[in-house]
Amino acid sequence: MSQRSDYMGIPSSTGHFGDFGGRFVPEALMPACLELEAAFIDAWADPVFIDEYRTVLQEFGGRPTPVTYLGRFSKKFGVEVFAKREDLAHTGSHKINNVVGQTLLTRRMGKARVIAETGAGQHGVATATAAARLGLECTVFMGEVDTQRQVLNVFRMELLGSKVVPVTSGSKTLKDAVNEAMREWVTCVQDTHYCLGSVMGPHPFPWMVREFQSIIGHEASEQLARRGVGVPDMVVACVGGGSNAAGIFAGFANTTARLVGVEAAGGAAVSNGSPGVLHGMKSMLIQSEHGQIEEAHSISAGLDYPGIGPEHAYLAAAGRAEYFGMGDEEVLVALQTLSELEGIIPALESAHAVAWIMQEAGKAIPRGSTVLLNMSGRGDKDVAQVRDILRGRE
Amino acid sequence: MSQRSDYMGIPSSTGHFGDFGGRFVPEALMPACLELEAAFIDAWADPVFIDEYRTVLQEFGGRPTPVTYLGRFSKKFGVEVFAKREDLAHTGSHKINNVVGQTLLTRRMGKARVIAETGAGQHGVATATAAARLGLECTVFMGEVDTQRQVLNVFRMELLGSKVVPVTSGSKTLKDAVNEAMREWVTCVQDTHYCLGSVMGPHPFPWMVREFQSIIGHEASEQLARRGVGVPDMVVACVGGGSNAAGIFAGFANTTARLVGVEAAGGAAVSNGSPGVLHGMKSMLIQSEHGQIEEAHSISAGLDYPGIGPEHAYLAAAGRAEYFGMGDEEVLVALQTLSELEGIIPALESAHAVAWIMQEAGKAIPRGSTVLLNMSGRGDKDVAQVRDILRGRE
Amino acid sequence: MKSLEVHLRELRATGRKALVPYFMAGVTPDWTRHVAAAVLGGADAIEIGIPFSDPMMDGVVIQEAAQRSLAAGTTIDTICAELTGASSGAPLIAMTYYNLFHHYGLRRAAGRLSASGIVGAIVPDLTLEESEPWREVCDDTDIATIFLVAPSTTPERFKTLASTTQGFCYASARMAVTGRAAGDGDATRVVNAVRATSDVPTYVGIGITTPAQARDASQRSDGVIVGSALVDTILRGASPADTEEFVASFRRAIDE
Amino acid sequence: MKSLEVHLRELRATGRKALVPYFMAGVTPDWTRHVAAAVLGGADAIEIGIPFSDPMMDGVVIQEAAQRSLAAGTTIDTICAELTGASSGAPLIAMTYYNLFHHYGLRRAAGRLSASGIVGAIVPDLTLEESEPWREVCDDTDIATIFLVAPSTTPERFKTLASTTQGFCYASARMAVTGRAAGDGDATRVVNAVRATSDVPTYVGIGITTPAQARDASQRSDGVIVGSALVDTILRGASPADTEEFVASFRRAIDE
Ligand SMILES: Cc1ncc(COP(=O)(O)O)c(C=O)c1O
Ligand SMILES: Cc1ncc(COP(=O)(O)O)c(C=O)c1O
Repeated sequence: MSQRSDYMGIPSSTGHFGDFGGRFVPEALMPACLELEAAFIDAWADPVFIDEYRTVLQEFGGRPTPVTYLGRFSKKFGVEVFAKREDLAHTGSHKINNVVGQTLLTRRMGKARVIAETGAGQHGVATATAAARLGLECTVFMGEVDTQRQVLNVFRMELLGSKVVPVTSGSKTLKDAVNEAMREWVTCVQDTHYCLGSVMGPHPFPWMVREFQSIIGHEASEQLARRGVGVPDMVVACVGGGSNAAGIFAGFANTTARLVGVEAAGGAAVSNGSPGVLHGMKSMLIQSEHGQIEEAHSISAGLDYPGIGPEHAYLAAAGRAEYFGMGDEEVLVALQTLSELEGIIPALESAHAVAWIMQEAGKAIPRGSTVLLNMSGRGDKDVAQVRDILRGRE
Repeated sequence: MSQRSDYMGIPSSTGHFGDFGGRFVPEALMPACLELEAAFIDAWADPVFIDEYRTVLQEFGGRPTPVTYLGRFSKKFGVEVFAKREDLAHTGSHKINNVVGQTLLTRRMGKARVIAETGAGQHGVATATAAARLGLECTVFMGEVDTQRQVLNVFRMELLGSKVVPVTSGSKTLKDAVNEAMREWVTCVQDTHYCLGSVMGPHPFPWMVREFQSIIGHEASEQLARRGVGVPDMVVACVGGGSNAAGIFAGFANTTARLVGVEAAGGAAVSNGSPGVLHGMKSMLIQSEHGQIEEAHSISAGLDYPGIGPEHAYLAAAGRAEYFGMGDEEVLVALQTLSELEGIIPALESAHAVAWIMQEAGKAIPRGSTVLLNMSGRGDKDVAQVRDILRGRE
Repeated sequence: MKSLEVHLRELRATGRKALVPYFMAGVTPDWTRHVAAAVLGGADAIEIGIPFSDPMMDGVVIQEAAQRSLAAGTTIDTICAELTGASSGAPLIAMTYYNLFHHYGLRRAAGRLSASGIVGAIVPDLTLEESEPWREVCDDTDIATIFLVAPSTTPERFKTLASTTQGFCYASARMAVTGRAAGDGDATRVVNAVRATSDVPTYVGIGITTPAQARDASQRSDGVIVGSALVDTILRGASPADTEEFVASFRRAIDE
Repeated sequence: MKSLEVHLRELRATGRKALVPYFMAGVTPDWTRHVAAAVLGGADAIEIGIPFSDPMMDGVVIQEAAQRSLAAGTTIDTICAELTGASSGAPLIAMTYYNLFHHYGLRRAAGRLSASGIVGAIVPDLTLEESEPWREVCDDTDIATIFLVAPSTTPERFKTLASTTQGFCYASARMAVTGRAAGDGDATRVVNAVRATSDVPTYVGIGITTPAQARDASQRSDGVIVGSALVDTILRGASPADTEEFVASFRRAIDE
């Protein structure tokens, strides 16, 4: 197992993690990226900012989230599994960590408005939430197909005072929502911050979002230490853009823990993709033989993204983290298994990580290993969909 | 303001709070009530039990829940409002506190099965959750009308491994579900615990559930003290059966804080009811001139109960707490207002307390008062309903 | 001793096993004629159900009957009015839930029942521990308060309940609500537990649905209570004559 | 100096304002005839859009054109094949997103473009900071790499961009993607900012939709780029003759 002491530190000055990352945006956005980078560097070195970020996450966001020992699940699969409970954070997933950070930064930069992209709506709801709390204006771009699939999340954002704009270009889903948010950002970059939802996009987003999410890993590391578990043998997280995984990996990148990211089989940018440039970054992407970006396909909307954050591409290339794909079928079974055994209904996204553990317990995960699972979100948002699928089979 | 030092202590040996409470159950259930009382007294004096209860709530349930200062809301209404965030507890409301306690007690009594009643499904989902965690068999009784209104909660319980039994008697809603659970309990009391969902039913339930919920008030009191707020001027909570209110009141019953319970106007057992006997207790009930129990009517299923826990009836009679009703209209507005100003979508139940604060700020609540609001649950479960109502008006 | 108990002890002394059918008052307009018919058919006492919105101890049949009766506007007053003057020839025992009496006013309720000829009351959700106010007001009338015992009842409670009940002791044969499980279940054990501490007449109820079951149960006790099976026939349209024959069939089996 | 820049500087020296229309390659089967028609109509250079699935800098019109073209199977190779041999009479400039070149292989892509007669490339998501690898492989060909400047560009970046761009400097008149807002917005300020640090020809694009706007913008700069407005007519079925007239109308306005 490679063990260097400099993983997940500060990227190069141009925002590169090894061969990946960087900035690939219209010139119109470059000044905003630079301004954001400077503002973030400044804020992240300011104890007052950090204190407010932490306080808001604690008093508003529900942090620290607990680590739950999954007793019956562990017994059944012969590995010792601890779950970091991001499902208990406000709005139901880790997304709140990032948006609290970015909205505070927005205010600090003197901007009065945020825009965001969203797929199923989790990041959109989180952004709308954090924006409401600060009284920031908020517009969320969402593929038209997704607005129809997720009418309730659209309504949630509206309740929170945000405007939701259906995106009708391309495949009308998440990647097009990102494109559209970027296009919008070009027109209003002066007074508007683009609150990106994962460790992707142009520098400094992948780094900044990872920093805002790293509270997951730092908390978990401390919690496991306090519980006497110490460094787990393995840390497992699902990967869409990769923010929850980056967040939890950050607490263990320079330990002996094996880091495993689980992508949707139908959107496995590391396993099935190739290097490319999209949405402002160089990373691993699912693309056609001609370099056209392909749509990802997954039962879980949050993993329906054809790319992965550039730092993950780097961690994979460097051999520090491993990435695997899990299919929809196994994910459905995992969701049911965890619900029945532990009383925790995981988000379909998070269920990818559960499924991988179930599949590999006693194989890639030696019996008796300690495994830290990132329960990135709760399954409430997915219950209607899962019900329809399972009922459809009866 | 009355200020005695003995509110919310241990009820009389027969389970009375003043004129209210007691036990009104078929003889077949009396031994079980007595056994439960003894088991609870024993457990609640056992540091090992208390420690496990607290640990499970912490590591599994997400406690302590934070207290959030509602800055924009406070500014708008001229009172200083702090919200105790039970919406962040596992399963989305305070209900988890009670079911964790009762399921641990079930195991301690050597019983392998729980039954529960549920209205909209919150208590049912919570019970199914806690039962899954301990591997207890679980059956939930739910009015047939409610199973149809809340198909997703039915599915959630099923996912968690519970059996949901639609109740077709009477009005086919919550009160009939309680009746049916009681009827079932008669048949299986030997190996089955009835996990009642609020501070109601025969002794020791009202006391026991209040004790399991009092963690809300004790935490909040400590949190406000640590924040320098000290004892708030007022503590406001919604009241269905009254468990979240009892839980938060318990931390302030013997302080100078005014205690306010907000019922649904269409189920205001204290304001519009009269003393009576139902579901094993003597309390305030909504009933016809002939003593037939009437259906409660509220936009929020969780407050759709024609009674109130007996200790509340006592606190009202003793003048220690005040109870008011809020109508559906005001509640809808309150839900929207809080969402937009604070990024917290409250449960419709909790929105009753919000609505009362909005109505009385500057009136019954003097300007500048500090108010502790119990955010008993999150509104995600209600979003579809609220959307339908608001859309229906457009 | 209340007159009901005097009467039932005398009955027992004759060697006759008591047959106590249950009727839901007001379930049909001619319900009092069913009561009279039951007496003709050989009933020794009659339970008069007063419908309550939330009958926690009752199964679907009696729930249904209660709902029909309530829908027809039945109240304590309407029942008492219909009973007053209509002598049935057998003791009448009210059966209902405590809230109705509580709401009506305990003293007023006891007086009203008594004035209309009722001599006993079964209130399944009124526990021994909570019964004092009710028993006190009944002391000023001739209404006997009848308690239930159940298979789950503890030895200590058997003792207190058997010594407190008036008229007879209602022995639940099973851990079940009315009309749910059939058969006499734990009847023998429950009856013997009562007999071990008291000589009060002890009748078996809950789950007696056929003449054969009634015969078996009566052999181990002082009598039987037949509820849901009879109410069911009335819900399905039985005439008073049918009721008379229904009761008579149980009578014959018991007397065999 | 790349031949494109030499050519465009010479053009400027004649006092003629450059008119650069944009075409989406492959959007119709006869797209190369539209290109030729534009030259007849008075175009001085042609932008050839290579369709990309995720055109972050483009508005709805060019998105739509890209989708149609992709659906028809357009690739770098098909475009180059169609261009090869078809001399258009004006310099051809590729415009697309970086992933296509990256995926094709930078060196291979530059070679292929060059071999089919293309002399410039506009890659709007290729920032100056990331452009070195691409510019390096272009150095082995005659492809000029054209950079954009925008109203938000800082003084420092104006300097570097104006000195790095080859062929001409693409001045976004507005903070907008293609085809979204009309008018020349901040054109004067942006063009002047470039001119303050460099004498590279500077053309205004983004938001030039009418001949009048083109005239205004060309008076403040060295030329104009017309994109969505033209693509829109082709999407609506314009013939090559229509295109020629469309371009000619801009030509006339500019030359007035
Ligand atoms: C619960 C949950 N987990 C994971 C993800 C994937 O995002 P990321 O990989 O950035 O954590 C999402 C995205 O919506 C999500 O909602
Ligand atoms: C969020 C929430 N609040 C309040 C209640 C009312 O119950 P109680 O009065 O026992 O707190 C419920 C019941 O379902 C609930 O779900």
